[in-house]
Amino acid sequence: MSKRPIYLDYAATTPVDPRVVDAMVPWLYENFGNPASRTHAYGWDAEEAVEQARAHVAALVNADAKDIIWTSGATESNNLAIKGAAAALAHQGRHVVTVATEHKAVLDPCHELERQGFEATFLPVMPNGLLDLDRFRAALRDDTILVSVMLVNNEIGVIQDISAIAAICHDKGILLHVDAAQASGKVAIDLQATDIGLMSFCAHKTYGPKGIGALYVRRKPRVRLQAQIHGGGHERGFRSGTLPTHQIVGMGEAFRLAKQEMADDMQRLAVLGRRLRDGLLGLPDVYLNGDADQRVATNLNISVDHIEGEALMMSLPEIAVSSGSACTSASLEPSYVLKAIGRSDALAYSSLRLSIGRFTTDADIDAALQLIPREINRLRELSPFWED
Amino acid sequence: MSKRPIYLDYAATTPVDPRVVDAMVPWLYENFGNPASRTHAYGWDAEEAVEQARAHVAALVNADAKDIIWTSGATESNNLAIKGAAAALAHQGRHVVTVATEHKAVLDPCHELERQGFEATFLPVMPNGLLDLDRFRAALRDDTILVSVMLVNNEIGVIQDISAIAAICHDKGILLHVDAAQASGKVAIDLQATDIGLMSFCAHKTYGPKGIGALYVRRKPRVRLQAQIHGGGHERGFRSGTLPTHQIVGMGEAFRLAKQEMADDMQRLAVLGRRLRDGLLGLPDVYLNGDADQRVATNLNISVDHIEGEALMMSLPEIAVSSGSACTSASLEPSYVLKAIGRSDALAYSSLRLSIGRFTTDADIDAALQLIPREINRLRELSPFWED
Amino acid sequence: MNYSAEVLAHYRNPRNAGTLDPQLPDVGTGQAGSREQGAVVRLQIKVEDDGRIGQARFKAYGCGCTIAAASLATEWLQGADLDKAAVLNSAAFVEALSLPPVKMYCAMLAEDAIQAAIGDYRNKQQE
Amino acid sequence: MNYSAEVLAHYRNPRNAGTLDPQLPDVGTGQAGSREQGAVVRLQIKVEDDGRIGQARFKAYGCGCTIAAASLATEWLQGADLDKAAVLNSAAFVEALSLPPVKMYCAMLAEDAIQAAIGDYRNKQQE
Ligand SMILES: Cc1ncc(COP(=O)(O)O)c(C=O)c1O
Ligand SMILES: Cc1ncc(COP(=O)(O)O)c(C=O)c1O
Ligand code: FES
Ligand code: FES
Repeated sequence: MSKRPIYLDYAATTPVDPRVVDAMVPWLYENFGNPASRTHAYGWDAEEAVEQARAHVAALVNADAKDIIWTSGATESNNLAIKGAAAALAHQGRHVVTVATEHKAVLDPCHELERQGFEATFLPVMPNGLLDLDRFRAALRDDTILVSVMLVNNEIGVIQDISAIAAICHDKGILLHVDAAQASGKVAIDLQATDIGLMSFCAHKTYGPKGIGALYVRRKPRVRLQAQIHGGGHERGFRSGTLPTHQIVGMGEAFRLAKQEMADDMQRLAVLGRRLRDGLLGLPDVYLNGDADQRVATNLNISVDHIEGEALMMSLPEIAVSSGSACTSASLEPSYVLKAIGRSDALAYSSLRLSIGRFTTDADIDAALQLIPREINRLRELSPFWED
Repeated sequence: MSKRPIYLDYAATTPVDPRVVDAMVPWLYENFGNPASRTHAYGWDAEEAVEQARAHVAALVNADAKDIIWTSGATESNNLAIKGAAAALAHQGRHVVTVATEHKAVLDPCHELERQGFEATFLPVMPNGLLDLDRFRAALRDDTILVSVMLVNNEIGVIQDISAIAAICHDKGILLHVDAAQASGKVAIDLQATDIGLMSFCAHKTYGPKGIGALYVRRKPRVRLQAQIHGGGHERGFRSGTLPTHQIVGMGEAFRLAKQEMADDMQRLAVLGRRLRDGLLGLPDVYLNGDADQRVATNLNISVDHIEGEALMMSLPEIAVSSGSACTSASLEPSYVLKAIGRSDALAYSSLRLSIGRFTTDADIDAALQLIPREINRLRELSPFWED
Repeated sequence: MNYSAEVLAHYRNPRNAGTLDPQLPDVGTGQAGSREQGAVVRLQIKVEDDGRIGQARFKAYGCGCTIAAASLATEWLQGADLDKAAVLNSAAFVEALSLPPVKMYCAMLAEDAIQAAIGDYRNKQQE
Repeated sequence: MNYSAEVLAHYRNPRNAGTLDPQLPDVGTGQAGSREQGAVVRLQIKVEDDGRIGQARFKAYGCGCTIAAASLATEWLQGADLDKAAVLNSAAFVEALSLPPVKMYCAMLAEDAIQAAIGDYRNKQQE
C-alpha cells in the first residue's frame, strides 16, 4: 500500500491494537505449545494463557469464564448458537424468531434451519431500525424455541433494546441468542443482570485479531447446545479443534483493554462522531439511516440522494469507507438492511457507511469533512437527477 | 517458562517459523484490512495477500489454487469434508468407510454421521498400523459414498499407501477424503497425479500458526459439499466468515517454506530420527509402534515395557514428549491407536511418542539419548514387573 | 473492486459532462437504466450539417464505471458520423476501460443510451 | 498435568523402594491394581516384636502420582503400629500430595495395598 487512505471503516474490521500485537507475538515462536499438551511445560503455559484470556473476555461482559467457548469468529459463534440450540431443542418446538436486519451470519443459519424443517420468522423493523417490541412479543409462539437478535447493527449502528427483549424471552421461557460482534467495547453488557443464554463475539471489531471469536453459553440455568464441529471434545465438548493460543491471547488482551478504556474511548469518539454527523447531515438531501439516538457513536450511515454510493466511494480514494456491509458491498443488490428500514432503492444505492474507532483523529474528521462534501457536489453535478 | 525443556513433541504442534512470524505481523496493525472490503485499498491489499497464500498452499500439493478453501484448522476441514460430503451425497447412499486409527477429528464426525442415520465402517489396521488393502476393497459397497483415510498417523507416524487407496476408490467411483494434517511438508503430495477429492490441512504442524487450516475441494471433476458454517457465502460458498489475513499469510508462508525446504529438512531429520530410534530400540524390552519402514522419520513411538508412559514423561522434565496423542493424553484410557495395532494395555500404557522437527539439533538428540535410558532404568528399578 | 487506470482517468476527469437543450431539432437525447436499478446514463448529441456529431454531453448516476463509460462515450461520439456511432457497443467499452465481468451492465447502459440518442435525433429529423 | 511439589519430591526421590522377603513370617505383602489398568502398587511391611512396623518397602508401576503415593505410604507406615496403619486412607494421600481429582485412583491403590499388606501379615500370624 502506498499512501494509506484515512480509515473510516471500523465496522468492517479494526486494526489490531499494537499492545495486542505485542501480547500475541510471543505465543508464536517462543511459547508455541499446544494448550492440549498435558505432558510438558509448553502445553501448561499455553493452557494457562488461554484460561487467562477467557477470564478477560468474560470480565468485559460480566460473565463467568467457564461460560465462554472459543470459536473461529462471530460467524462460527452464530452458527453454533443457532443451529446448535435448535438441534438440542427440536423436541420442544421447531420455530425460531429473528430479525430481517441481522447479519448474514445469523440469517443464513436460520435459512439452513428452514431447510432442515424448522420454521423461521424474520421480523421487520421500524423505520428507525429498531424492533417493535409489541410486534416482537406477538411473534413468539408456544413452539418458539429460540430468538436471535443482534445488539448493535453492523450497517446502521442502531442498538436494540436487549434488556427489554431478554425480559420478554425470560417471561416466555424462550432461549435468547444475541450477536454482539459489533457491540463489544462499545456498549456496556452485563450478563449477570440480563437473562441471555447465548452471546456471540469476535475479536476483530474490537482491536483484536481476525479468526478468533467466542460464544457465551450460560451454564446456570444450563443452555443445551449440540456441537457443530466434532473431534476430541475441546471446549466443554461444544467445539473441537486445537486452540490457537496467540489468537486467544490476542482476543483476551483486546477485551481487557476494551474494559479498561471503553468509557474514555467512547467519550472521545462521541465528540468526533458528532462532528462528522453534523457536518454531513448539514448538506442538502443527505439523510441519516437508523435511529438518531439509539445508536453507537462510532457508526454514521447516510444516504446521499441523487448520487450512487459506490461512485462516491470511488471519488474518495483518500478515505476508506463502505457502502452497506463489507460482506455485501461486492454485489449489485442494494443493502437489505436499508431496504428493511424502508429506504427506496435509490436511497439505498446512495448510502455510505462511515465508522470510526480508537485510532481516528481530529485531523481524520477534518479531512473527511473537507473531501466528502466536495465530492458529493462534484458527483451531483454529473447526476441527471440533481438539476432536474 | 523458566528453563525450556527440549521439545520433542512436534507432532502435537510446531513452533511458528520466525520467517513465518515476520510475514504475519504486518497484517495485524499495519495492513489490517478485511479481505471482504471491496471498496478500499485496505481490503484490496488483504485480498491479494490471501490469494497469494492460497497459491502457496496449493503449490505444496500440486493443486489448483481455486480448489483451496480456508478453514480454522484440520478439525474443521475434516468436519466440513466428511459431514459436508455425506450430506451432499446422501441421495446416492448412506455408507462411509474410515479407519480405526484416524484422528478424533475424523472419527467423531463419522460418529455424528451415524447419529444422523448414516452407517460408518471403522476398518481395523494390520499390526504395523497400515490398512490391509484387500480388506479395504472388500469393505466398499454399492452404497458407499465416502472414504476417509489419513496420510500420516499422528500417533505412530505410519504412512498409508494413499495412491493405492485412491486408485481403488477411483475404480469404484467413490469420493476419497484424506486427512493430511501430519503429512504436509513431510511427505510429497501430488493432487494432479492422485485422484483425491478432498484433503485436509492445518498450518500448525508445519511451522505455521494454530487456528488456520485449509480444505482442498477438487473442482474437476467437481466434488459436491454442503457448507457447515453459513453466513455470507465466502470461499465458494463452502465456508463463511471473515478471512483472517495474518493467519492465512502465515499458513501460506509456512507452506511456501515447506515446499522449498522439505527435501533438505527431511534428509537432516532422517539422520537425527535414526539416531534416536537406534539408541532407544537398543534398550531391552523396548518396542517400536507402527511399521518400521512406512513411516515419517520425524515420529518415533515406542513402548517401554514394565513402566508406565506418564511416569516416564514425568521423569523427564528436561524433555517435552507425549504419550499417545496430545488430545487424549489427559485421559486415563490407553491410546486407541496403540490398541488398534494390537498392543496389550500394558504396552499401550507404556508408550512414549517422540517427534522431531525443523529446530531439533544434534545436541537435543544427545540429551535425549542420555536422559531417557537413565530414567527408564530408574523406573524399572521401582517396577514390580521388572525384577519378577 | 480495484478500478483500471482507464476507468479512473475518465472518472476523475469526466469529459463533456453537461446538458444540451433537448428541444433543439439537431440534438438527440437518449437515456438508459433506472434509478431503481441504481444506474442511469443520459447522452446527448448535437449533429452538424455534415452529418457528424459536433458535441456530445452526458449525465450519469451510477457507479464509477458507469460514469467513466458515459464520459468515454462522449469522446467517441464527438466527430463520429451517425453510422459509426451506431455500432459502438458494450464490448468496446468493456475493452477500452478494462471492465471486469460484474461491470458489464455499466457498459450496456452506455451502449443503450447511444442508441437512444441516435434514435431520438433520427425521429426528430423524420418529423 | 502440572504436579504438586509434594508429588515431585517423592517421585524424584522415592523413599524405601525395594523388596522384603515375602516368605518371612513377620513380613506382610500387599498388592493392588493391575497391569491392564495401568497401575500396580506393591507394599511390604516388616512388623517388629512391639507391634510397630520397622521397615516398609514398595514397588510401583503406574503414573508418577502412584509412585509418589506408594513412596509416601512407606514413610507413614514405618514406625506406625498396625491399628494406626490400618486407618491410612486415600483421602490422606490426596491431601498430603495435593492430588487432583483425576488422580484419586492412584491414592486408592496405595490405600488398598496397605490394607492388603496388613491383612497378609495378620493372616500369617493367625496360622
Ligand atoms: C453483527 C455481525 N455479526 C457477525 C459478523 C461476522 O463475524 P466474523 O467476522 O467474526 O466472521 C460480523 C462481522 O463481520 C458482524 O458485524
Ligand atoms: C491427523 C490430524 N488430524 C487432525 C488434527 C486436528 O487439527 P487441528 O489441530 O488443526 O484442529 C490433528 C492435530 O491435532 C492431526 O494430527
Ligand atoms: S452501475 Fe452499479 S455496477 Fe456500474
Ligand atoms: S496410575 Fe495412571 S493416573 Fe495414576
